Amino acid sequence: MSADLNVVGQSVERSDGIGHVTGRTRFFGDRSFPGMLHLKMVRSPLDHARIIGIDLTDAERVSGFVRALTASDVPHNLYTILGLIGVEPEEEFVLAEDRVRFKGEAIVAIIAESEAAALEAVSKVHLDLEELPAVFDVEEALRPGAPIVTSWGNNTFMYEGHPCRRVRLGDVEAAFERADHIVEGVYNTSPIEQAPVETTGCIAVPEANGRYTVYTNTQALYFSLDNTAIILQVPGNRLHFVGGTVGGGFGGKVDVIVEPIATLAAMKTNRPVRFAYSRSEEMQVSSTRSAWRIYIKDGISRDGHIIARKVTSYADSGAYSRQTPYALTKHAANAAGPYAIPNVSIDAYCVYTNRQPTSAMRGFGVTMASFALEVQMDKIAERVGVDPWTIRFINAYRNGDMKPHRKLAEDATLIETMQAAAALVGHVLPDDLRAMTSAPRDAGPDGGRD
Amino acid sequence: MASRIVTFDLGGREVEVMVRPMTTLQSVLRNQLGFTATKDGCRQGGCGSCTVLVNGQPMLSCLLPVEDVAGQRVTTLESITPAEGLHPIQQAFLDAHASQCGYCTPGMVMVSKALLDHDPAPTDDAIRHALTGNICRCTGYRPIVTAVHSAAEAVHDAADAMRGSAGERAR
Amino acid sequence: MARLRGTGMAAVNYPTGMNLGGDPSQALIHATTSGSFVVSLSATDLGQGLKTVIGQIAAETLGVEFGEIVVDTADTDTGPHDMGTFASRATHRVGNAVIAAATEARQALLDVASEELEAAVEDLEIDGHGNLMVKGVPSRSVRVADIAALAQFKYGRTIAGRGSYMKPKSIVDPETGAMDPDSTEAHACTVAEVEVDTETGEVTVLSIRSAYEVGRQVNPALVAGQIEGGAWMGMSHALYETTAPYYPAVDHSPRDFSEYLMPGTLEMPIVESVILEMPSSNGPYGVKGLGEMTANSPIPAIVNAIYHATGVRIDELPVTPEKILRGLDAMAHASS
Amino acid sequence: MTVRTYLLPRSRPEALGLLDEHGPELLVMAGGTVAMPLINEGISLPEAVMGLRLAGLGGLERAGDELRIGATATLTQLLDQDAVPMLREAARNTASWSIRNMGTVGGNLFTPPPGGDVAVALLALDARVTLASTRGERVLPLADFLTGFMSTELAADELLVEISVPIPGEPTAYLKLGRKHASTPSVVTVAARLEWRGGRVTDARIALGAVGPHPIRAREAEQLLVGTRLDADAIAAAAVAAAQGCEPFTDGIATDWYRRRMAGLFVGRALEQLTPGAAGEGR
Repeated sequence: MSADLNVVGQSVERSDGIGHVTGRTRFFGDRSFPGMLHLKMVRSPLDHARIIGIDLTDAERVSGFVRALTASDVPHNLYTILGLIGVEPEEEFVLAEDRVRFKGEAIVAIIAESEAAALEAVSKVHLDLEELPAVFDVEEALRPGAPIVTSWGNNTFMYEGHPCRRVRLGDVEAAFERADHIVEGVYNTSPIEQAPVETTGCIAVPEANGRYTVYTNTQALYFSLDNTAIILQVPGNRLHFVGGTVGGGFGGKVDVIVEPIATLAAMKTNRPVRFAYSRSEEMQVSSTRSAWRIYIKDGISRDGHIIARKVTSYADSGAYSRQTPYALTKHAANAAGPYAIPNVSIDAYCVYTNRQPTSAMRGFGVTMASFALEVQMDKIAERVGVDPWTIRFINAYRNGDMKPHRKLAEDATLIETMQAAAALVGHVLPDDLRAMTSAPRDAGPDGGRD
Repeated sequence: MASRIVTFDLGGREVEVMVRPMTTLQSVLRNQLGFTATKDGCRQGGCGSCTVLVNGQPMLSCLLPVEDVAGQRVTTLESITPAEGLHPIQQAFLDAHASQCGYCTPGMVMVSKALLDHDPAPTDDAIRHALTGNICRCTGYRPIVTAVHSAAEAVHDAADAMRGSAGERAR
Repeated sequence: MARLRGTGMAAVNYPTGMNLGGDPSQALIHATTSGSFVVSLSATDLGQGLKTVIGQIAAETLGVEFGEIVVDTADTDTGPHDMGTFASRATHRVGNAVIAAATEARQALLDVASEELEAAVEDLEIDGHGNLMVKGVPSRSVRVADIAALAQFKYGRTIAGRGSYMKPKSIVDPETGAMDPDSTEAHACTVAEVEVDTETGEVTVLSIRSAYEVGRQVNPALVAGQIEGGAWMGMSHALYETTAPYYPAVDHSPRDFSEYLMPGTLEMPIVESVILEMPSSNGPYGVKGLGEMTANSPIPAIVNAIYHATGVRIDELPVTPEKILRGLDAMAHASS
Repeated sequence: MTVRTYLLPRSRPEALGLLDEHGPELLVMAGGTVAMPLINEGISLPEAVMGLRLAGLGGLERAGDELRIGATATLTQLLDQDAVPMLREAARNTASWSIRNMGTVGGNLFTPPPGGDVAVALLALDARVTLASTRGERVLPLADFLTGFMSTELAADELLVEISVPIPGEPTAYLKLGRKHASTPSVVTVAARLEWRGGRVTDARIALGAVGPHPIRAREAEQLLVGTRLDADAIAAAAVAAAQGCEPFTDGIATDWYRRRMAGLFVGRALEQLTPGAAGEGR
């Protein structure tokens, strides 16, 4: 087929390459506008607190101060980014109302003539906060008596009545009973900052025709526009979003955090307003990938076939869940790995704590599953007494196999990929592994197992 | 808070700017002069995306009050881009796919320029050491290191060709 | 001082696209008077090269040179809806939308050419280099650019196309988790080689070698770039990165790039890869999604290699020198 | 506070005069690599700042058996000199090229741990600092100048103007452990210098960085070495003493446990480099 193609398959030069090497590629922050104002946030210094009072008096006296925005200025101050695709409930505040749930939560937006003036005014906003007990561990948050982060009485995201995303195939407990080996593991991963070299930001500009143009480095232009329209309670046609050139994303720029408040600021001042995260805000305030704790229990037959896999995963969502509930669904769909396992049980919990919120990052729910599963596979190999290649080959899924989520595998090529990797590193595979393919199983000796 | 006028050489032309106290060179370049090739990745001196050359030495424009460079020679990526085509370092970055998002590229090119000006035939070790202050989140760095090697060869070949055309072949 | 070497492997799958679907991407294409084609999108390029591969896919489908394609993105006033660039979806979704739009535009082009050349549409072909001809009759060949101009000025027609691609939304069964959570699956297998200093616990990653099955490479140099950058990021996640060094404690979270550790030019391992292409049934020209997965298999491969080298199992990321040293201490204590 | 006054004195007397005039609220900045990030983010909000880049306090010269380093000599200048190899090594292991072009030797003495890698070397070298004010000058051993976490002997009206370093006659060792190989904070930094007579150590200096509130001397370890032939037992004893005697802290880079352990290990590794006949001798 490749022979029939002209340019697909060719390493043509990047179309933005010359712009990149000359510095002419225009990122959002390379624009500036006459009269542009700057927005900086007053953020919670505490992990969990009740807001008693906000005193703006000293801030308002700062030379260059233009105005402040608080929760009452935001037309629809409660939202969830995934509300657009039906994920509920609305849970996050653009600006905090009565309570802050993590250190760094936005409370007051300060708009000023310069960044320096904005920073100075931020330093002069006095917050009266009453500290509340906080919870930081993904399992402690589930224990009775733990401080409750959400507004609905427990610390889990609810999946259609369940506190976790469930996947069930076969009967794991029965299979554990007849397994020759049980291998258990618990895996922990740290939260990860996406760390694009360009921080998240935007500039909102009032136009002559009453519309607002928002130059943004969002990864999802319409997601940002639609959420902004909802939060500001304006028709979408008042908004014009321009982007498409992003200085690295890695999932860090799919949250709709900067555009709504910057656009509101432009509306309230009738001036262009720039709001971009500082590097420390990017690291300490913007959402990260969740910390994960993953428990795996596997039942294995004497010959090395995994006959049952039970996975219980907890993603620490932080104070707001953003895209994380969806990551748990993706995680649950992939938490058995690329293996044919007839009995699977997966419970994946999205848990709220008083940490920095979490959201998307490259590998959304799967990277951490792959880490846990592939370390687990080595432990299984060691227990069964085969090498790491063999254990993966004999368990590898093939086309036509039913995955735990009950979709039949269509594009399985794990076996061929492992064969290619073995060849690349000079690892000589035994003939039976070399002869395997991902073709659908027949009724032969390799097929039809439990 | 009186503003001051600061004059410096930017890529061979004298520029004069009026600044508030302690305005950074980065801010002057980007916000006052529209020289936005110099990037803005952290303002902490940690990412290298704002690297410019001051009297030929790489420095971080986010940490440099513009008043400190009054009367001095500042070189940015705009300054080294020729009227036609590309600087050999730019060409090498393009050919090696040493940019993905492109945000680190200006800083990387400027450090590479300083390196090749100091040392036209750097070792692999010298290239790697020169780039330790510049963060790239996309490429894994190897394509960038490869580009600097190629650029060094290209500069060297160009010099050879020039000598050759001058009829000074040793052979 | 002992330096121990070890090798570890890992094999992974990665699903393409927003997992439950319902995530449309749209594209519009029109020809200019000079025969260039403008692809209008609202999808974003994060640096992975979307603008480039979309240009390639449009050129391929239209049968013109890559240089004739202008990719105009992303502007909500001009670009039709797109869900966004994430979930390894962009090349798959936008690519499919662009194929649909280009196919429609190509048909419009052929319709005009059919009138101009007085030949049936079925008898026409475009050669991939901007020449439109009657099959088997090289003498009856015109430039696509000329047909584009004639369409505007002689026939008063648009040469344009609309395209959309959406995987229908899958509803998850809340009891069993039955769902359709992918469009296709790409695969990778990585072998990592490490050296561990048993006195400091420091890990040097010597090499990361991988096989990737990606369906179809639209642009091999960009694929290689994703793999090289992803291997680095995987190594970074395995050994360095954290915003909570002592989870669940919230202390010592980093503020800058000196505290948020990532490997640099002095830590680069050898990265090698081979690519398999086993086209997917639903991706544009068989594409699967590669972008996200390249950081995945290196992580467990490195962790497994550390175990192979030292006998210390670390089940907690990142694997810091301190964790290894404590593991070595515990092993020495147990055996003494 | 938006910076309202930025002073850029062109000479040492002008700098001292301005310092006197503006008093202790004046933030003195040399290379800006520590102060500017804090100002840029609004963490530090000084009203008035004095920059020393043009104050004529730079330069670096060999004078007899001393290396005299102007307070605003850059770390790059330190890397380019060859009179004191240990200082070259220290500069090479500090930050990145651009930062070294901006950061100053004097500024490094005020950089809180885990920074201050050059100060560690200077401490092992028995450097002395010259402090000047409109009242006059005084010279202090660096060991006495560093008094606590981000605190020194510097009076409010004084400027650090020069660091003088006796050029060592014997080989020295300098090792830095970071989590990466360059441009990274220190887990531990060790600088060691020994004097010998008749195959025995007659004097020892071991300075440690990132394992105390400021660069510190491992005095007990130093004493244990004097009189020995620097055999394996002596090295091991010194390493243990250094590890026990330091005051490591936990940060995002390393725990106190790991820093203490590495302090011992790297004191040992540094001393091994100084063993007669060891590779690396001649530094």
